Amino acid sequence: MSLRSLLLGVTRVKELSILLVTIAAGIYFTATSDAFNSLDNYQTIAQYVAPWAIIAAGQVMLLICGEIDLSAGFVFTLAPFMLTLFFVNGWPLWLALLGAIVVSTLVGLVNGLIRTLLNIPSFITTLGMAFLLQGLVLIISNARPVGAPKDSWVVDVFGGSRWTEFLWAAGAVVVMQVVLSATRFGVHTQATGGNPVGAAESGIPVNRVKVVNFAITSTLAGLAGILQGTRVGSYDPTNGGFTTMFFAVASAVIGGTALLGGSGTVVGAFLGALLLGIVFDGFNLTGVSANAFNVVLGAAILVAMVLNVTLIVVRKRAGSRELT
Amino acid sequence: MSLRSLLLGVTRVKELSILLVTIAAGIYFTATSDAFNSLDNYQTIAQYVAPWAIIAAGQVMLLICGEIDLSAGFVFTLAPFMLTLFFVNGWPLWLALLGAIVVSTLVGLVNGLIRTLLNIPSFITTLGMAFLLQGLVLIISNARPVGAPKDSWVVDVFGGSRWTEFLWAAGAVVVMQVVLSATRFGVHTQATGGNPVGAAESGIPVNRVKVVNFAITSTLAGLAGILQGTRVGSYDPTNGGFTTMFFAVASAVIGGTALLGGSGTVVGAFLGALLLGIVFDGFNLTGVSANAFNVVLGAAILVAMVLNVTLIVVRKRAGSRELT
Amino acid sequence: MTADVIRVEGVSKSFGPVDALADITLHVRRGEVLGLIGDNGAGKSTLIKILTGYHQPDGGRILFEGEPATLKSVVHARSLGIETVFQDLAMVDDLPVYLNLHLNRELTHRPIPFLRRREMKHRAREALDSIGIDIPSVTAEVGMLSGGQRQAIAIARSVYSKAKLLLLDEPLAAMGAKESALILRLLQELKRRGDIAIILIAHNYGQVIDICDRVNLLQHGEITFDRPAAETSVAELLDLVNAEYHLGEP
Amino acid sequence: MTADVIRVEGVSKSFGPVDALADITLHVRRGEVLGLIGDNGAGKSTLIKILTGYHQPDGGRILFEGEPATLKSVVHARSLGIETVFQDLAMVDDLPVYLNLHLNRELTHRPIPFLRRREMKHRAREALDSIGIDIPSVTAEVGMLSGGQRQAIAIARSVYSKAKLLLLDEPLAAMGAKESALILRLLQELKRRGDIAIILIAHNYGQVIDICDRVNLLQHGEITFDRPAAETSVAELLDLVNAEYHLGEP
Amino acid sequence: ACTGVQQAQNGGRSGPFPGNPGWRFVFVNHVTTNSFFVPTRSGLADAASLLGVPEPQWTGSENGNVAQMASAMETAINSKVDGIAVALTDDHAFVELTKRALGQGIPVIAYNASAAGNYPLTYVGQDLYLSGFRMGQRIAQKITSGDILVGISQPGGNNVQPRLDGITDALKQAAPGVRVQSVNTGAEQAGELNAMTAAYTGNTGAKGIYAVDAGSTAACAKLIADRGLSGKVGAGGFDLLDDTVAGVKGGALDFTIDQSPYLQGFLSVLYLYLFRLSGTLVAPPATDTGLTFVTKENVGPYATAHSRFEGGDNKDVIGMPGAIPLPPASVPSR
Ligand SMILES: Nc1ncnc2c1ncn2[C@@H]1O[C@H](COP(=O)(O)OP(=O)(O)OP(=O)(O)O)[C@@H](O)[C@H]1O
Ligand SMILES: Nc1ncnc2c1ncn2[C@@H]1O[C@H](COP(=O)(O)OP(=O)(O)OP(=O)(O)O)[C@@H](O)[C@H]1O
Ligand SMILES: [Mg+2]
Ligand SMILES: [Mg+2]
Repeated sequence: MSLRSLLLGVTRVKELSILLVTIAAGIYFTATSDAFNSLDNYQTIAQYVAPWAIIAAGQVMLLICGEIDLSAGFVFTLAPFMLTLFFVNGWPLWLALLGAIVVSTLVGLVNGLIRTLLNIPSFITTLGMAFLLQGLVLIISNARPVGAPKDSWVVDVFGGSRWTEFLWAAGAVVVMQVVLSATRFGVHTQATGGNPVGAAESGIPVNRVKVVNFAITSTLAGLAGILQGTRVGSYDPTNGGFTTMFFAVASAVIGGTALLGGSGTVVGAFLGALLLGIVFDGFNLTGVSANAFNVVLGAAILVAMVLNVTLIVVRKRAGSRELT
Repeated sequence: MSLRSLLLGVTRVKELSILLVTIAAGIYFTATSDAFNSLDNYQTIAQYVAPWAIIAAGQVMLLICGEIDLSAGFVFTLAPFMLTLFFVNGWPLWLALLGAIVVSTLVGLVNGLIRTLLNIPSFITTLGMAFLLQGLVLIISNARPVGAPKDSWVVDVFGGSRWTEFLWAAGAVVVMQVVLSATRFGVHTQATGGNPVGAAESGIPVNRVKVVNFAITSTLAGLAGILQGTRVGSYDPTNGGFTTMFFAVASAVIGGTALLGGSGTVVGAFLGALLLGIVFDGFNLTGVSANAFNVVLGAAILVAMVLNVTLIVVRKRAGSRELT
Repeated sequence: MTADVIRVEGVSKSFGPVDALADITLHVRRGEVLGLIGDNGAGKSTLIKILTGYHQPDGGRILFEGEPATLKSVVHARSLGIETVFQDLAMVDDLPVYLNLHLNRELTHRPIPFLRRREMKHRAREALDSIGIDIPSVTAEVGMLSGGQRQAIAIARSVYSKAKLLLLDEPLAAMGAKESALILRLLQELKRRGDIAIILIAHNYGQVIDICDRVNLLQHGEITFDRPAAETSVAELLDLVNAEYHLGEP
Repeated sequence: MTADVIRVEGVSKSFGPVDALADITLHVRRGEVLGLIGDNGAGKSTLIKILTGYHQPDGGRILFEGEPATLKSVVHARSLGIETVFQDLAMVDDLPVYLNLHLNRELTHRPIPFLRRREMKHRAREALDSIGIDIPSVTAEVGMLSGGQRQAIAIARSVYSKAKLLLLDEPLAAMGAKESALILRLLQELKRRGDIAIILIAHNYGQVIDICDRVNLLQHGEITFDRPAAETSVAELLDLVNAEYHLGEP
Repeated sequence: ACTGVQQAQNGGRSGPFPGNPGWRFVFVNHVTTNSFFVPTRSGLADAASLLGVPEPQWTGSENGNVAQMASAMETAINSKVDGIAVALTDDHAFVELTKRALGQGIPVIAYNASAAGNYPLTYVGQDLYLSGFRMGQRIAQKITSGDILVGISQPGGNNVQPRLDGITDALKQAAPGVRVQSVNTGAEQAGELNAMTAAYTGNTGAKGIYAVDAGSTAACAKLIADRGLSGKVGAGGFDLLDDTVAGVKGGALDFTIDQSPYLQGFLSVLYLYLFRLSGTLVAPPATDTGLTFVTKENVGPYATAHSRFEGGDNKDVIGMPGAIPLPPASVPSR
């Protein structure tokens, strides 16, 4: 009886279906490759997942309130170079890192203000910002990669030590999920996306909600960029960009966030990123070469989503049958 | 009096503001570069604009009914290789071209069916399709460009002769604008995006409307790919892709299409593409160096949009004052 | 006495855990106006959405003009001659009044199927004038209009179709007194012509008794009361709906 | 006799070419219920949206509790104690009933400002029960509910706030007879307590006369009629709104 | 479409060599789908086929993303492959990974791009920066003052940016009067043509039109042909796309640079194989795959053969020319 109600409770968890799909992907690769289940490989998967999950944690909030940030990938690229810039100008490393994060936040703020005050669609605002930042990175870096700083506790904490990047990702996901589902700000974000006019009539400061979410997304993107660059040991002007942004948004959408606003969960986005990471790693592990890789990747995304949708239908049916 | 009412009518044209911004951009570059106003340069601009405008003509329809096609850029890439595949297998050139277009249409059909029958968000459906097609192109082409066919009336008509690519673009824009604003299908597309439930309650076959628009977008993308490849004389597997899709969608949004569905015009998207083309061409013309290019591009997009929004406000105010 | 335009026999419908309709049986004849009343959430709109092909029933059957009919979709129902004013109005805010009035029934030229905008505007103007609603411009976007104006458009849309069965889900909810009167007169006019069956949902029992030939009460997913309007009164209906309620008491 | 809670003096508002309000002057006292009636599109909702800080007037001035007030925003108006039930209800379909009931007034823990979901559910249940509306579950998403159920939630939301001025824009439009009666009783209860001023918009003049102390008629952007409810009648109001209309005639 | 069917079965033996358990080699590349590497992939497939090992996996990043390459290399290490060839396009990102691979007995060699401070067993290829530097010197022989346009598909891209840097540095030394105007052409070939055309339209006084990636080079050739600029401007670039070869042949381009990408794949596999087979005894030698300026004199076979060695389809033996043009004179090592 208690097991039954437990099961019943489980079927009501929104993220269940995507979790099952992710597990299915794991089982598939376990069967096709011996090396899949090893700590080393888990770490590799974690490395794929972390940046997407961190950025997605912000994008989910933005998507829920009906916006999108195309420039997040370039904030990801920019932040490490801002850090370097501050660092070589004599700031202590921790302060340089903080400075880079603050710059990232400011970029988000500017995005949000342009979006809300000037009422320019976020697609265009952040597309313009994306190009602007990309150019800025090239100018700052002189189009050349630089080595990440080394030998400091700051480095160890922010990506240098094993798993720290992933821990930050997990932290970001937990914090943002709590913000979304356990705070007024989270409810207001949902209301802003679900019914902008209604939210405004209820006195919710919809513009402020949007600006804050732009700032959050950008901050997280900057953090993710620094973490990844530091882990890899190199800050590279071609990292990040539209590709990274794309996979972050895809993670969110795979995880159940509606592109048209109103609903979504951060945990779902994390599972979406995990699924993509497993698929990427798995196909590399089983030796799929570059030309065929995208065919397999595309097919895997489609199959996973079909499975996901089927599971959602099954889950809903099971849930409602039990309740009747 | 008649002039006044003419002016009044003009202020009511939705695309007026973006047209003015485009003209402003043209004036700016005329002032900064002697070479801007020459037939040769117009042709270069037209070459930038044509593919974006053709794809955007379809994307506008999709965006209006609340969907997006991320795979359009890869249909653009695929179509020329399908043409080549049919051609080297002995089909006459015109039939090979027709075959490639039909394949493009089918891709759109599949996108639409997955979207509507399985109810998978179009972002994911078409993202999966994008990767799949990209892989397919790489396999078919072995990642190598091939020369476009030559010496046939088909080649001359489809991009080979000067200006033909642009003429096709103009044709696509006119036809799609007419479809959008002068046919039942156009009204149904707007209704589907504006109020999906209401449209369905009114008996509009919303799913069919979406599928057809997916097919249209894909068809146009395939056509654009063949035209561009034929003009350049080389079919290249790196052409198109997410970049081209991005600029097509950006053209649409700059031209006033709402990303969340409901409203937009094809002519606006064309003007958006024209603006982007002028900006790209203009900055290359004035010798902006590679590293700085994107900074300038991003800033130009933002400035253009701010101008555009300001003009819209002015236009609305002027229009309403006259009427009162 | 003419035959039933529609007969509903034992129809049921659940949404997951919610049983909206348990076992509905009702019928309407040509030239008849049936009033359907019931509490909020009783399932009236759900029944209408089934008759209009928007929802599929879980059980039971529907006979249209004596023939068993599966109403597959709104298009299908409409092709049979079933027209609806939905409670949520089914308006597209971004489209102008005249296009909303002709939604999915746009007029086109022949042979080239371009829209006949001018004619649609003209007809829209006429239809709205005859209802007597004051709408600034038929080219205004519907999203800008007041609640009553929107409702008037939805009603005009259905009333001016050549329907055999007209379903009206609270058409007068947001209508002013003057506008309500005009619309009720319009329905009376339709009724007099005698070639149409109408189901009207309303919470204003006075209006229901005024216009309807027969009244059905929907309670707990079933029709619990079916009586000619002439043989009942507002007071009786109110008593039925709520025993504790007494007319006149504020 | 208590002082005016709100006074509107010569307020006007246009939307582009449409003059919604020309020159409005009205006032409500504490403990008083003012009925505001008028045709569809007369400008009633526009006036309410101005009083609630959602629109800004083009001209005229507003005095709140005797002081000139610029109602900058909904938050601002609410901070002064002005609560509204909008005609479009301002519901977020994707959110559950209990969160819609507490929209922008969510309860949180201290010092960590997490939501007190359990308590909000509990209060929502109570509020809805006291209105007497039957809603399957307070955790259901509002998008699934019937028209009347949605309206009940919007009313409960405002009535249970500690407002000084309560603005109700056609709160009973989609409500059933039983539910209407319960809500009217609730308003009467609020009125009896005497610490609140209420403006009620309704098209059902019977209800208006029953509950209101005073009736104002909004026509052509101006208040053309202002009389205690006891000194007028449904018939008179109907005559005013439309000379051609006669009560009793169907 | 891929080769690989014949290597489907694991393991095999070849010629005089003993059988092997089907060694799996992985190539980590920075621009996996770039047409430049088509011959490289032919080369590695040929070597694998010759030696009886499965066709190596070709992976990494499509657009020069270092983190993605590092992850791909890490995946290879995790799956305990038998050898890794990596294009070291970053100085820092691959150091730890190389150490880790070597520590686990996985040989690592660098191909196409190498980096200082890393520990690959050897390097097979040509230095990207050096190739740019040589090109700069070559330009300086023809142009000593004025503007030149240099197209680059992806500024900052680690397969192209070093070449541009090399050109700039060489010109600073050899012809300081030349001003380099870089043109951001974008990754797609058609856009590259538009960008180069616009840049030239705006600067018709330019003395030269050059490029540092395959697509932009082809665009230069097409631009010069379109505008009838043959012989009026200096022109050249990299790699051997059809339009480029035609451009050299027709005189539109002065030169294009061939880096023998075939050998980079072929030799890498051969070296990894021998290193394993001999239990480290046959240490792989550092190999300069050369930098050949393809000019009107030696373009003949490039234009006609469509050879698999240069990215074509032709698998036949290619006829030798009657005489072999003299290569650059040898330089004494001391
Ligand atoms: N799509 C749906 N999903 C889940 N529940 C639904 C759905 N549509 C209606 N319901 C539920 O079914 C019940 C009946 O709703 P319905 O809209 O038919 O009521 P109604 O009689 O029209 O009420 P009202 O007079 O308030 O409009 C309600 O409890 C409602 O919440
Ligand atoms: N945002 C807006 N933009 C343009 N016109 C508007 C807007 N809001 C209202 N109007 C117009 O102003 C007039 C008054 O509208 P309002 O909603 O105030 O009427 P109302 O008295 O509430 O009518 P109802 O009883 O039908 O709800 C109408 O003609 C309406 O079309
Ligand atoms: Mg209803
Ligand atoms: Mg109103």
